[in-house]
Amino acid sequence: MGSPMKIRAAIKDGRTEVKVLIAHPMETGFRKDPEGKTIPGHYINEVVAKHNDKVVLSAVWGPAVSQNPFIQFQFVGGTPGDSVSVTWKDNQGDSRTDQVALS
Amino acid sequence: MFSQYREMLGEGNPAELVEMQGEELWSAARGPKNKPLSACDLGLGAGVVAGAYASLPRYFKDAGRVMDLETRLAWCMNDIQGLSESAVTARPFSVQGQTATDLEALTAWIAGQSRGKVISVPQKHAKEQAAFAEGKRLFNYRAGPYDFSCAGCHSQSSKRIRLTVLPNLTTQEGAANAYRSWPAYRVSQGALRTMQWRMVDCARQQRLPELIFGSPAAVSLLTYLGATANGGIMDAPGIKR
Amino acid sequence: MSARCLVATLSLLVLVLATLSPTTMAGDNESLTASYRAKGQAGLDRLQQSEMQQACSGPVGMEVAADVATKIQKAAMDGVVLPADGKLLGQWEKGQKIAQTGTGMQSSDDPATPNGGNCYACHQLAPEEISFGTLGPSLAGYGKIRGQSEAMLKYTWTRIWNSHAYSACSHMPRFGDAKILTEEQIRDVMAFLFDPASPVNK
Amino acid sequence: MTVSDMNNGGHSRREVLSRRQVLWSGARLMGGLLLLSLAPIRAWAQALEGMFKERTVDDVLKALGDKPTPSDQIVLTTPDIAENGSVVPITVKSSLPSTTDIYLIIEKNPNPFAAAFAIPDQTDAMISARVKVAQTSNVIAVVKADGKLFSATRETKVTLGGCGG
Repeated sequence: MGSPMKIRAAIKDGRTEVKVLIAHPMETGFRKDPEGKTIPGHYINEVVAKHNDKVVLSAVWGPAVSQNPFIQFQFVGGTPGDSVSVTWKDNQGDSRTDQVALS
Repeated sequence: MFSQYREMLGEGNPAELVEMQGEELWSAARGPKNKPLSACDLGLGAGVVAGAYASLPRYFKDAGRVMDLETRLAWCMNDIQGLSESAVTARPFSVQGQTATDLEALTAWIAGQSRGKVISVPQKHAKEQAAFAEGKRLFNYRAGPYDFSCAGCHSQSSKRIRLTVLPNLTTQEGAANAYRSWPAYRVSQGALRTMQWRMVDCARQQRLPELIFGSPAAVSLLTYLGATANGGIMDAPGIKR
Repeated sequence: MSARCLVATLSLLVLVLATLSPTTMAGDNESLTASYRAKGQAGLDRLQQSEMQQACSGPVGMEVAADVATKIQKAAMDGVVLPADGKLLGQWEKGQKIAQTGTGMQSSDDPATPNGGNCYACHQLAPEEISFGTLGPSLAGYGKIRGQSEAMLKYTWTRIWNSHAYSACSHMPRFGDAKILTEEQIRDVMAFLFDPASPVNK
Repeated sequence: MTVSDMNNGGHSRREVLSRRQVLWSGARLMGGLLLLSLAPIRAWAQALEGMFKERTVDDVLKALGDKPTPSDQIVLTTPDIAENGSVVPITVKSSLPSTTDIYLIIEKNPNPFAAAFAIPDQTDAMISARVKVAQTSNVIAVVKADGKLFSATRETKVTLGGCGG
C-alpha cells in the first residue's frame, strides 16, 4: 500500500508543472542485509500521471531508478479545481494512487 | 566541487516525505494514555512548534536537564503518552530501505517548522553553560586507537575528507552551516538522518565505542555546536551525499 | 615493559599532568563512560586517554609545552619497529588498495577483515585519483621527488608507524604503533609511495 | 479496503488512523479504479521488460531498433561529478518535433537500461528523474521522435565522498 506521495502541481503561464516524490525503497535485488542475505528486488515498474482523466505521463522503470523517486514534468493546460493524480505499481504487486487539486 | 550536484538535488528532497509522516504523528493520539504529543513543551511553551528547533538544546525545568529535540521528544512520549522512554529510544534510527522511525519523522517535521528562523540556543541557565563547556571539552578529546577527536577534522576551514568539505565547527560560520542543515536526507543511505545520528556515527568513525542516544555527552556536543552556531538561519531538513 | 621504559613513561605522565591547565583537567570522565557502551571490537577502554592523547586534547590553538612535545616525540621514535629483514618495500598494487580502503577498527567493522589505511581520506596520492582529502599534505609524486635513499625510506616508515615521532600532536593515526596496519601492509603502502611504477609517481 | 487493512503493516504509527489517513484510504479506493487505467501501458511495459535485463548498451540499442542518431536538439543535463552514485539527477529536454518517448541508459550499470517515459501530445518533451549510477559512466538519453531514434550522451563522474568507512 505504500506511504503517501508528495505531489506538487502549479499552474504557470498556461502550463501545469508537476513534481512528484514517491516513498519507495527501490531495492535492486543486489544489496545484502547485515547478515549477508540478498535483499529481494522491490521496485516500482509502472507509473501513470493524469490530468483529470487524461494521461499526461507514463513511465516504465527498472531498479536503477533511485530510492524515494522524484520526477518533474509539465503539461499544457490546467485550471484551478482540476485534479492531478499519480498511480504507481511495483514488482511485488503493491500500488498506490494520490491526487491533488490545482489551485 | 559538489555545489552543482547539490543544487540539482535541492528540489524534491525526499525528507519532505518524512516530514509528512511527522506532522501526522505530532497530532495523533497514541500510547497507553492515548494522547497526542501536541501538548509537549519544546521550550517555547506547550504545543509551540514554530521556531522550537532553532532554540534547542536548552534546559528543561520539568526534566531537570538540558535536552535536544530528540531527547525531549522521547521524554514527552513517556510523560504525555505513557510510552516507555527506553522502548522509544531502543532503535532511534531507521535502516536503509525501511520507513523513518517515529523519532526521525517527528524531528524532520519539527525542524522544518524552524525554516528561516535564527538559531538561538540559550546559554543562560548554569546547566546550559555547563553543557557547552563539556561539549567543547569532548570536541577536543582525543581517544581510541586512531587518536581521533572531533577537532582533528573540524577545526580548520576549507579542508576536505576525500571530496567532502569539512565544516570548521569552531567558527560561528562553520557551525551555523552545519547546524542549519540537519536533520538531512542522506542519499547514500536513502534515509533521513538526525543530529543524534550524526553524533553517534561520528563516534563510530572515531573508532570509539557506541555513543548512547540522548546521553549527556551527545547532548553536550550538540549544545556546544548549537550555541556556536547562534545567529545562523535554519534551513532543515537538508539533503546530503 | 622494561624498568627504564616504565620510569620514562611515569615521568612523562607526571610532566604531562603538571603542564595541563586546570580547565582541560576539569572533565568528569564518569559521565563520559556513562555516555558510551561497548560495541563490537570497540570497548569502553578506548575512552581512556594515553598520555599523548591527553596532552594533545587542549582547545584548538593551544600548543603543548616544548618539553612535553619532546618527550612525546622521543617515546614515539623509541617505539618504532623496522622490519627484521630490512625489507621496507612490498607491492604497490596492494598498497594502493590499502590507501583506498576506509574501514578498520570501527565498532561496525568485522575484526577478521584486514584494516584499511584510508590514506586518500586526507592525502592526495596518485594524481589520477580525483577523490582525495586535504587534511594532510599532498603525496603525489612522492618517490619520484624524494628518491629511495635509505634515510628517506626509514623516515617514511617511521612517519607511517608513528607520526608523533616527528610531530607531537600529529593527527595522523599511528598505523604501526596502534597495530592498525600489519608490517606487510606498511611495506605495500611504502611501495605505493616509492615504486617508480606506482601511479603515485606517474 | 478497510481500516483493519490499514493496520496490517504492524507499525506503531499505523495504530491510530487520523482523518488524513482515512482520506488516503479513500484515495486508495479510487486507486483501485485508477489501477485499471494502468492497463494501456501494460503492453508497453511488457514490451520493455527484456530491455531491463540487457547487459550492454549495444544490446539495449539493438532491442530498441535502429541505432540512434546523435542530435543537438536533445539537451541532457547531469552533474559533472556526483558525490554519491545512488542518486544522480538527470534532466532530458527534446526540441525534436513529435517526441513520443524518452529512454535513460547508464552505460556502465550492470543493466544499462534504467527508465522509459512516454510523452503524450499535451505534455512537454522534458523530464527530470534520478537514477543510480554504479561508477563513472556515460549517461545516454535516447529520444523517439516521429518514429525515429535520436540520442545525447554525457559523462558523469561518480566518486567516493566522506570517510569511506
